[in-house]
Amino acid sequence: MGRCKIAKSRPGEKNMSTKKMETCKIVSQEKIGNGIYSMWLQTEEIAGLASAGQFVSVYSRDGSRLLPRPISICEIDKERGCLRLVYRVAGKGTLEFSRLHAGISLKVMGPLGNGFPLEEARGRRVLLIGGGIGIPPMLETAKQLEAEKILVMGYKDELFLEEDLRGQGKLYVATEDGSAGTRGNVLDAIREHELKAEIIFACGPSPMLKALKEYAAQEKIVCWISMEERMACGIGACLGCVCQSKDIDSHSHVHNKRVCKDGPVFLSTEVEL
Amino acid sequence: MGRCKIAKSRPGEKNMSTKKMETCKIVSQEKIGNGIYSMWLQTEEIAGLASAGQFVSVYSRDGSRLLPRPISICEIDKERGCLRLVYRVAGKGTLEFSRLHAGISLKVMGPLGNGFPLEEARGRRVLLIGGGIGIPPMLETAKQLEAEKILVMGYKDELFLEEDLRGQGKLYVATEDGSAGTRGNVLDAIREHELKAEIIFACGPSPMLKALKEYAAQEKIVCWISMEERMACGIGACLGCVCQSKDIDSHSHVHNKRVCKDGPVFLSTEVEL
Amino acid sequence: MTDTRIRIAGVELKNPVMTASGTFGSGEEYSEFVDLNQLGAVVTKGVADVPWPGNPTPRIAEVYGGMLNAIGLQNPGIEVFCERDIPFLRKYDTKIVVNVCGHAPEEYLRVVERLAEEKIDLMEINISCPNVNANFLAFGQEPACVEQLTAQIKKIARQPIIMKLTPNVTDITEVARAAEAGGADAVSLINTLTGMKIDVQRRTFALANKTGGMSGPAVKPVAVRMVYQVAQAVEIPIIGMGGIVTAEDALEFILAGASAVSVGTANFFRPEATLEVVRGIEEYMEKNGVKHIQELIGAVR
Amino acid sequence: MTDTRIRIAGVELKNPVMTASGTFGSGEEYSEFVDLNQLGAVVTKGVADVPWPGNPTPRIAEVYGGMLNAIGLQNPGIEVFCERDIPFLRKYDTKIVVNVCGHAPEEYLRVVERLAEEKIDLMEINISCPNVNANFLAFGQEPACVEQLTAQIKKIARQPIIMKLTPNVTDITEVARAAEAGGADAVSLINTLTGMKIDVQRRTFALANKTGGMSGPAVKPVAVRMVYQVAQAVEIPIIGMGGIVTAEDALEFILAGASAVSVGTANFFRPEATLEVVRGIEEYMEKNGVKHIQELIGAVR
Ligand SMILES: Cc1cc2nc3c(=O)[nH]c(=O)nc-3n(C[C@H](O)[C@H](O)[C@H](O)COP(=O)(O)OP(=O)(O)OC[C@H]3O[C@@H](n4cnc5c(N)ncnc54)[C@H](O)[C@@H]3O)c2cc1C
Ligand SMILES: Cc1cc2nc3c(=O)[nH]c(=O)nc-3n(C[C@H](O)[C@H](O)[C@H](O)COP(=O)(O)OP(=O)(O)OC[C@H]3O[C@@H](n4cnc5c(N)ncnc54)[C@H](O)[C@@H]3O)c2cc1C
Ligand SMILES: Cc1cc2nc3c(=O)[nH]c(=O)nc-3n(C[C@H](O)[C@H](O)[C@H](O)COP(=O)(O)O)c2cc1C
Ligand SMILES: Cc1cc2nc3c(=O)[nH]c(=O)nc-3n(C[C@H](O)[C@H](O)[C@H](O)COP(=O)(O)O)c2cc1C
Ligand code: FES
Ligand code: FES
Repeated sequence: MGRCKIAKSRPGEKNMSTKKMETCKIVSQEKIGNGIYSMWLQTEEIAGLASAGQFVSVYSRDGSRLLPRPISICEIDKERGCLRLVYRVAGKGTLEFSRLHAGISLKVMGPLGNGFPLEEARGRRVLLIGGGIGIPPMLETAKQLEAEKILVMGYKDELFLEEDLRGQGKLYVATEDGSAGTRGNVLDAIREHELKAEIIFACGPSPMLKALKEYAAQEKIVCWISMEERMACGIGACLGCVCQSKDIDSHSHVHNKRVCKDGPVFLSTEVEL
Repeated sequence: MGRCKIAKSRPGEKNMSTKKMETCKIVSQEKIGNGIYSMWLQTEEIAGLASAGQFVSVYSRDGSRLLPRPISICEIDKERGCLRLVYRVAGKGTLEFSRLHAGISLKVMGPLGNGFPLEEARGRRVLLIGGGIGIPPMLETAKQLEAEKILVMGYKDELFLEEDLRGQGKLYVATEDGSAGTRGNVLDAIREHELKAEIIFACGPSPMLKALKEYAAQEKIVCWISMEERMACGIGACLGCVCQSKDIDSHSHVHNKRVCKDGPVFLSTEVEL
Repeated sequence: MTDTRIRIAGVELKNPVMTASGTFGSGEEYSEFVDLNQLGAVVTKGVADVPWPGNPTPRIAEVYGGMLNAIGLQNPGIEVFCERDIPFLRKYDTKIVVNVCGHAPEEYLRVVERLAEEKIDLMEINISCPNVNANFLAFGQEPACVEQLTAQIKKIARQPIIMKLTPNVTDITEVARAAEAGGADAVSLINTLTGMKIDVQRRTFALANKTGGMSGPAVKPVAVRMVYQVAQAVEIPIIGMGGIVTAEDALEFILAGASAVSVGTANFFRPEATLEVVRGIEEYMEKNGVKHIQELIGAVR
Repeated sequence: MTDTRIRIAGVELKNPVMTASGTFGSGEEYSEFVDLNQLGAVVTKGVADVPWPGNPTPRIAEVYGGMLNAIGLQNPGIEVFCERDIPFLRKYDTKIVVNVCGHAPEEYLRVVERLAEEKIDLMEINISCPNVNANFLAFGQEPACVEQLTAQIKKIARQPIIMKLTPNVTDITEVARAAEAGGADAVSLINTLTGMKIDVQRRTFALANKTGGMSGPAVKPVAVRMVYQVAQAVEIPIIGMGGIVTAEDALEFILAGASAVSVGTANFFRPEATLEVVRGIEEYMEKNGVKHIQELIGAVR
C-alpha cells in the first residue's frame, strides 16, 4: 500500500482527463542511426500534459494496421508544444512512420501511462539506465530530474542519442561489440566503473530489466523499470497488456497489472520478470 | 462472327503483351467541377500503349482497399508519356485519389480493354455521345477520330470538359435541369437538333446506353457503347465483370462477355442491357 | 425529428448503439473520451463468479484490418464488479448490460443469481469465448447445450437475457434457434472468429495461447451475413456486431436485421467511435427522411 | 543452396507456390505478368461437365482488406477446357492442377472421368463453393458426404485428388478426416468465408446473389488457424491458402503445417505476387540457413 501512495503521486494519475487523441503534424524527421529515427511532432495539448517516462500511441495511416504503436516520449518541448519520439524500425508500422516527412500528420493519443517518479529521486544519487531502444525515454527523464545523475546506456554497436545525453550527467556507455565504452551490457559498465546509487530508473529489454531487478535487490536500492507489452487500447480497458504482479493488484484483483495504465513504470519489486 | 473480326482489329487486342503495372507519379491534380477531378499521370509505357476508349486500373494507396478502380482514359499525351484521368468522387477510393497532390505516386495497371474502333468510323459521320462521368473517354476518342464528328454530351447540371470538347467537333449539350443546352438527356438533344449519323460511339450510364441501343436499332445505324461493371482482376481472369451477350461468347461458351477484356466497348447489338 | 429509440425485451434504449463487451472495460477508461450518457447502453467486460487471471502474454496480435486477442476473460469476479463497476455506471443515464462468462453452467448461474439484486438492465451471456478451453469446441457451438443453458439461466434470471453467439459454427441459425427455444430474450452476434498468427522470424505463435479471437473491420462481412441469416430464423431481437467503426457499418447491420449494434475493436483506435456512430445514424435518418429507426431494421431482404 | 521442391501424392513441384483456383483463369491472362515456368503449379478455375453461366452481376464487392465474390462458378465446360486450356498450360514447365466443380456427385464424376485421358498432374475437388446452392449448407459441410464423394472419385480418378475444404464449418478437422478416410491424396484449404455486404445508400445487397465468398488478407488468420488444426488431425499433405500476398504470409501457412500454398486474391492487385512469393521463400531459406523446405513444414507447433 506504500507503493500505492507512491504511485498516486506519479505523473499522469492525478487528473482523470489527461489523455488526448490528436492529429499531429510532423515537424521534422531525421535518421539518427542504423534504422533509428527521431521525429518531432507538433501537438495541441499532449506535450503540455506529458511527463518523463510516459508514452504515446501512434496510429498508422494505413487502414490495414489499426492498433497503436506505443512509443516513449524522448523529449518534451512544452513551450512549442512539441514532442520528440525516437524509434527503431521494427516492422511495418515503424517503417511507415520512418517514411513520412515533415508536414504530414499522424494520429497520436497521449500522454499515456505513468512516468518515472521524479520526486522520489530528487536530490539523490540516481542511476539512469537505458538499453537499446529503451534509451530514448531516459533523455527527458534525465533532463527533468533534479538529482545527481549517472547515465549508463547500453548499445548493440552503433551509438545514438549519446550527444543529447552527455549534457545531462556523467555518461557511461556499454556496447555489445566493444566498439565504444565497456564491452558488454549496462551491468558490466556499472561494475567496471563501480557505480553506486540510491535509486535506479531504467528502460530497456526484458533481460536487462531482469538483471537490474536482481542487482537492485542485492544492493538493496529502489529500482523503477519501464516495461513493454503488446497493446490494443493503451488506456487500461482491454486488459491486453498486462504484466504479472507480485501481489494481487488492487484494480484487477488478480496478479496482473496493466502496463499501459498502471505502468509502464513499475517498482522492480512489484512485478515478476 | 463478323463482329469477331471487327473485334480483332480493335486496339489492345493485337499484341498479347500490352498491359503494364506501373507506379505513376501524379503530374497534376485539379478540381474541374463539383466533385469532378482531373489528374495527369506520368507513365513509363502505359500512355505509349494506350488508345481511345481503353481504361486503366488505379489502385488505392490504403491497404484496406485492395481492388482496382477502373477509370477511362480521358486524354493521352504520347510524347510526354502522360495520361489524363477525369473522375468523379463516388466513394472512398476516388475520395482518396482526389486528395493526392502532384508528386505522389499511384499504382496503375493498363491500358486495359478494347477501345473504340476508330478505323470503323474513319471518314464517316459519327455521333460521339457521353453521359455524366462517361464523358471523359469521349475526349480522346474525338481527338483521334478522323471523321465528321458531332459531339452530344449529357450532364446533370454543371458542365465539365466542355471547353476541351468544343474544339473537337460540333458540340451539343443536354442538361437535366435545363441550365445549359437542351433540357433533358442526350437523346432529347439529338432529337431537338435532328442530328443524324452513320455510326455512334457512346459512353455513359446504363439507361442512356439502353436508350441509344434502341435508337440505333430504329435508325439502323451501328452503335458502339462502353459498359461498366465491378471488377477484380481487370484483365479477364476472374469472370467478375461480365455482361450478358446476345450470342454464346466464343471465350466463355455461355452468354457472358467480360467487360474488362472483351469490352468495355461493345457493339450495342452484341450485349443485353 | 428522428426517433432512434429501440426496445430490447422491454428495455428501452435511447439509441441502438452499445459498446461491445471486453473492449470498453466498465466504461471508466473511455469516459474521458465519450459522454456515456449519450450511449444506448454500456456492455461490460465479461465477469465470472470468482476472479480470473486470464491467459499469459502476448495476449494481443495485430492482423490485417483487425486484431487477435486471447485475454482469456481476465476479470475481478462478480463481487468486486458489483461493488465497483455497477455503482460507477449507475451514475450515467445509460442502460447497463452485464456480460457474464463461466467455464460451466454452475458458474454462470452463480453470477446470474448474484446479479438478481443489482440494478442492471440486461445480461449478456457469453457462451462463445474460444480462448478458455484448450479443446477447440466450446459449448456455445452445440445447439443442445445452448438451449439447456439458456433455459437454466432464464429460470433464475431477474433481468432479460441476451445470448451471445459464436461465429465459429457451420450454421449459426441452428444455435440462434436453440437460444430462442431456451427462452432467450435476445441474441447478440458475432463474438470473435478463431484465428492464428505465426511470427515467421521467431518461428513461434504470435499469441501465447496459440489461437485468439479475431475482431475488427476484417470480420464485418461474416458478421453481417450471420446477422442476416439469424434475422430470417428467429423472432427475438438481434444485437449485431463485428467490425463496426462508422455509422455506415452500423447501418449495414441494422438493415440486415439487427435492432441494436455494438462497437468493439474500433474503440481502440477511435475512442469516440461509439458517439460518431450515434450521430451518423441520426444524420442518415434525417437525410433519408427516416422517422423511426424501426423502419430500417431488417429493411434489406 | 536451398531446395524448395515438395511432393504431393507423388507429384514433385519445383516449389510450393501455386495459384488459387478461380483467381488466375487458366493462366493465359496472367502469363503477361508471370513466367508460368517458375510456378510450382497452376490451379485452374473450377470446371464442370457442361458450361455454367454463373450468377448475375454485381458478382464482386470490395470489403475491408479483401473482397466478396459470387461468380457462381461460370465455366465453359470440360470439353472446351480440355481442348483449349490444357494444351495452353502444357506448353509450360509447371504442374497442372484442374479444379473440378459440380452440383451433384454425378457431375463431378463425369468431369473426373473425362480428365482421366488428359495429361494433368492433380485434380482439386471443390466441394465448398457457397455460391451455387440457395440453401446455406453445402455438402462440403457434411463430413459423411465428403467421405462418400471422395471415395467415389478415388475409384475412377487416374490422377491424385485434392479435396478443397470450406472454412464455413464448426470443426474443419472433422471434414478433413472425412476426406482422408475417403482416400483423398491431399486437402486444400481454405475456400472462401461466406460474407455479405449491404449498400446502405441504395438499401440493397452489394451482390446480386446476396452473399458471396470472402477472400484476401482479411481472412488469413482464420485460414492459418484451420491449416494448423488440420495439420494436427490428418497425415495427408495440406495446401494452404487464404489471404497470401507475400512470402511471409506463405511461410505462416508452411510453418503451420502446409506443404504447399496457393496465392489467390493477391493476383488481382499484385499480378506478380506468385513470383514474389517464390523468391521471398528462397530468400528466407537462405537467410535462415534452411536447406530444404521440408524443415519448415509444420515447424511451429
Ligand atoms: C510502453 C512502450 C514504449 C515503447 N517505446 C518505444 C520507443 O520509444 N521507441 C521504439 O522504437 N519502440 C518503442 N516501443 C516498441 C514499439 O512499440 C514497437 O517497436 C512497435 O510497436 C513496432 O511496430 P511495427 O509495426 O514496426 O512492428 P510490427 O511487428 O509489424 O508490429 C505488429 C504489432 O505488434 C506490436 N508490437 C511489435 N513490437 C512491439 C513491442 N516491442 N512492444 C509493444 N508492441 C509491439 C505493434 O504495436 C503492432 O501492434 C515501446 C513499446 C512500449 C510498449
Ligand atoms: C471501364 C470503366 C471505366 C470507368 N471510367 C470512369 C471514369 O473515367 N471516371 C469516373 O469517375 N469513373 C469511372 N468509372 C467508374 C469508377 O470505376 C467508380 O466510380 C469507382 O471505382 C468508384 O470507386 P470508389 O472507391 O470511389 O467507390 P466505392 O463505392 O467505395 O467503391 C467500392 C468498390 O466498388 C467498385 N465500384 C464502385 N462504383 C463502381 C462503378 N461505377 N463501376 C465499377 N466499379 C465500381 C470500386 O471499384 C470498388 O471496388 C469507370 C468504371 C468502369 C468499369
Ligand atoms: C480485447 C477483446 C476482449 C473481448 N472480451 C469479450 C468478453 O469478455 N465477453 C464477450 O462476450 N466478448 C468479448 N469480446 C468480443 C467483442 O465483444 C465482440 O463480440 C467482437 O470483438 C466483435 O466486435 P468488434 O469487431 O467490433 O470488436 C472481446 C473482444 C476483444 C477485441
Ligand atoms: C473470384 C474468385 C473465384 C474463385 N473461384 C474458385 C473456384 O472456381 N474454385 C475453387 O475451388 N475456389 C475458387 N475460389 C477460392 C480461391 O481459390 C481461394 O480458395 C480463396 O479465394 C482464398 O484464397 P485468397 O484469399 O488468396 O484469395 C475463388 C476465389 C475468388 C476470389
Ligand atoms: S493496452 Fe488495453 S489495457 Fe493496456
Ligand atoms: S475484372 Fe476479372 S474478368 Fe473482368
